[in-house]
Amino acid sequence: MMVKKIAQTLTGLWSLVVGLRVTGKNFFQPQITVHYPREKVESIEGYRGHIELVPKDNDPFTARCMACGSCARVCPSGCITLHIKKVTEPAVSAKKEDNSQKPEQNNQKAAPAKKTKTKRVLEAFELNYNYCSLCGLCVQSCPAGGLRFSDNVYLAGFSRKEFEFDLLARMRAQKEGK
Amino acid sequence: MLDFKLDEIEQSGDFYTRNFQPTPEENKLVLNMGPQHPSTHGVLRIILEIDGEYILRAEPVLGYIHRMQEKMAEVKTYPQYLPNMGRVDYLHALAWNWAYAGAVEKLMGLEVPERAEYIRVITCELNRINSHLLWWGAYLLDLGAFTPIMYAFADREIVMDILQRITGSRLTYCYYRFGGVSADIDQKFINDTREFCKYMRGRFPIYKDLVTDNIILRKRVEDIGHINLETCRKYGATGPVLRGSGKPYDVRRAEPYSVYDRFDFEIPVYDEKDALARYLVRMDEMEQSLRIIEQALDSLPEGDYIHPKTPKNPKPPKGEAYFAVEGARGKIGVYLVSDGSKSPYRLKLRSPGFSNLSLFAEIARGTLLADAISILGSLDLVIPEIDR
Amino acid sequence: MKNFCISLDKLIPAVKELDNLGYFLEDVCCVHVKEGFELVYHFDHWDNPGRITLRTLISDDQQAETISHIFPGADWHERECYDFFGVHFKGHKNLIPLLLPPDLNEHPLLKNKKKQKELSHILPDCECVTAPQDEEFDNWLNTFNKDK
Amino acid sequence: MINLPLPLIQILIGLIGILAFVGLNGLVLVYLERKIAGHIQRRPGPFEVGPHGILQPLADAVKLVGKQLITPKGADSVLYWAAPIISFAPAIVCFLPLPFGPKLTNIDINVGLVLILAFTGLNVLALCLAGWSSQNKWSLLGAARDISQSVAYEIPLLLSVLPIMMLSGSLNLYEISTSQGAWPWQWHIIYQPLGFFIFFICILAETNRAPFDLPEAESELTAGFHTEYSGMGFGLFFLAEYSYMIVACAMASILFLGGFNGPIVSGWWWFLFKVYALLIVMIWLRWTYPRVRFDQLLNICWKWLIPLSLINLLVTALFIKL
Repeated sequence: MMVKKIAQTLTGLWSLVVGLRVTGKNFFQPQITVHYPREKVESIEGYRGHIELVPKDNDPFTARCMACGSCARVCPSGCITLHIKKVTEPAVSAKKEDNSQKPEQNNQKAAPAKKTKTKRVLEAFELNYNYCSLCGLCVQSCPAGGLRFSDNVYLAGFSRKEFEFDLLARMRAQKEGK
Repeated sequence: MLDFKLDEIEQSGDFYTRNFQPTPEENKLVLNMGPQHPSTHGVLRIILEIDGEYILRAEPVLGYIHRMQEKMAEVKTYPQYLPNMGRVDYLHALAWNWAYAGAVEKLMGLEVPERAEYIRVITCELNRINSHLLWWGAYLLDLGAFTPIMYAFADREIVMDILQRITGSRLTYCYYRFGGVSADIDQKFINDTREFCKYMRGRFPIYKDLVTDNIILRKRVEDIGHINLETCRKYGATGPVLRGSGKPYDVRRAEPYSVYDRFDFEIPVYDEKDALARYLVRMDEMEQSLRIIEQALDSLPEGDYIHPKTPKNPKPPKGEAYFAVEGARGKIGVYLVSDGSKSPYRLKLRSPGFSNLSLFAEIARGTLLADAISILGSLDLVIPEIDR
Repeated sequence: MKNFCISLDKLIPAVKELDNLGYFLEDVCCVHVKEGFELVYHFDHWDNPGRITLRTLISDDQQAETISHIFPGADWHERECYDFFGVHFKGHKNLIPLLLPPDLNEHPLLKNKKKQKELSHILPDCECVTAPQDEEFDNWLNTFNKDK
Repeated sequence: MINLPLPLIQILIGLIGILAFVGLNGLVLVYLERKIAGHIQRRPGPFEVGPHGILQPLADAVKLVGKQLITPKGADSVLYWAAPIISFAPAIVCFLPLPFGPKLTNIDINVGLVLILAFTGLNVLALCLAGWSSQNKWSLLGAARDISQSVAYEIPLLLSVLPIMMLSGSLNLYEISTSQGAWPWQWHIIYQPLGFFIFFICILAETNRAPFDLPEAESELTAGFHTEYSGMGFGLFFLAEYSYMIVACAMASILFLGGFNGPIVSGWWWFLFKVYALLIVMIWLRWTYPRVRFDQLLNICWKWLIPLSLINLLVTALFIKL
């Protein structure tokens, strides 16, 4: 009984030495921390930042987005607002800018039924990133494949205003910058 | 029935303190542990009545981060509610993802492609390892050891990197969709995961040397917080708490969902019923998860990662469905009632932590303050999951 | 998976029977419908899994029976129901707000008249809830005992 | 010019020197503690202020001094603010009789050992006052823990020091130092390994270091007796804790490790080296082990350390007589 107790105590004390050995070994091992401003994480592959618009293949200044609004509808937090201009253009003839921006006119679609069709043109794509939970439902719901995640890891700002983007303007600015 | 008046609340103290029914003993101290206390893991509050350092009565007070998740479900469409699930239990987000997606799929009769099921199993188990690792670190922090949590974080980081590549998030995942997952996995993911499995196996001996075998830790968790099976049953405790009490009940085996019936894994069980048993169950579970992951990677089938005909705006037929999965903390259940519209009529989230915590009051009686913290930690609480 | 629709009087005996059989309580859930509140109790068993669902219907002004003296785990679930729906549980020892602030006089999960649906709208085979069939549970119990 | 007696001037100069020493050592120890903790946990520790974060303790000190001093509602303000001073002041006195080097002793009194043991005992009073006057239940629990812990561990501490007194035949710390030779096999630790072991555990408990940091157990009692203290109130407790650590390690090195005696050239450098080696071990222990429970702590003391140190004392006495 007594011997057993002493043996237990000794193994217990030995376990303390083993613990010290583990921490001691780790003391001399290289650090894991990445010293952020001086060095950066090597691979950010797969990082998904806020969404951005995908330009058309043939025209980098136009978005693939066809302004259907399904992303705005599916968004759980209501981060997305689409500003859409409705343009009426003749169905057959060449492109001719019709300046009729008033929606009332477009609504009377019964009258010029077959000759013109109403086209929805994206004016601005507002994203309020403050409320975004990055679920990716908008990207998935887009029928035109017009949305993707950006890889903007180092996004930071001083006010909420800085996280309200117009993605269309951002896309164009990026293209011009390149 | 209710014997309080609202205007009394303003008068003195706090509603719950005044509602606390102390024991008739004398020379006692009523102590508020929390809502800001380092060992209550977030914002749990426990009203303690102590005699010296012995606890006479304990009463948890919940609701400090209650977010009314169930109401949110009723005002959102089915897919819109998906990201919420990652926020219910941020440590095992994918299990909650799965429980909700599974309930909707069950109601709609939607079939999930086999590849998607395998991906779900792999990612969910990776997430379980992550959850247990954090629990391990945080529990030792409760017991006064500072270093293990840093080692756990270093290992967690690897899993998070792996999961980030395919899910896009590091913590509050929203990866599962009705009928599959949101993105396919690639060869790099498979290689990384295999490498991680190998690496993690090499880490367990270090954990064992540093912590599990340590005499001080053993003395802190051995014979502490006995929960017998009857208590578990009466309170509906599940998960490692139940398995630490000697019952091999695991939803993955009891009501097999997805493809879990195809894998060969053990359910760790310990009969000691104390905090050490619960600790060891979780440590063993991590190894079993590695086994499942490796098997799933070996037999990963080709095919779709999401059902091609998943409706974008699902309207499940009227009816109800209950889908249970095994989370890191126990049985996660989602009870869904649909009236055929595009948002749920009623959604009930059965969180394992809620039931596990409710037995704390009973087992904490008569223990030391330090033991109560050890017990609380061994229950593995995630407060957002309990408060929902 | 077993579904039993029972009357409120039958609830306590039924829960007691399930307790004797070694079932554990998964949760207590409340659904607000036009007819009142549908209380759903989910039970499961460790050794022979298979969920038992007990349902009972109470009208808006009726009080439910507590089962917290049989399953202490139901204590918090019932308090949650009281929080969200304002359902009173007769005999509950500590029916105070659990998750919501104590000075909140609202029950957030109550549905307004417009949103309330009849039971037939949410459950395909709901007839039994409105007309409870207690015998069914007894029959099941008998066969269960016989099998053992 | 006022005619001051020489010893008083000596003590005054010594006190100023000690204050500077304590302040400097506090900074070094804070830095050391955080760096060692960092490296054990495989992170760099403080890194941004100064090269390799060397100025971090200074920045912390400036921050502590600049903070507002808050007296909690309902606290006994006199006792509340007296407590940190009562905690810190005796720590300074403890440095006076320490022989840093062969010719570096402030006051060479022949009861130096007793003086140190007596003054370190005062710390209990300070922590008790701090816990009681804070009007905080957690602080009170911390104070209650500290009293029983300190009182219990004083006994084996004294019992493990007694054999050294027998071996060297003196209470004078300088004489105890010189009674040991320069080489490790001439030190008292060779004759008293068990005594050293017990002494080391006791000073861990007396200075409230992990794994015996129960009075300030962060995860149990939030911060124990100093929960409510802000600014330099906390700062003084902090400094006192580190000063006591240095005193305790200095005692250990004088009593068991030969003090300033060392191979090749004896001097204060050997003394500092030994003190810091012991301090690093204390820090290493803190970042490795979980905390013991309160009853276990007392069990270790009453059931193991006191009997063992008594046996040790008896055996030593027997050997000396033979």
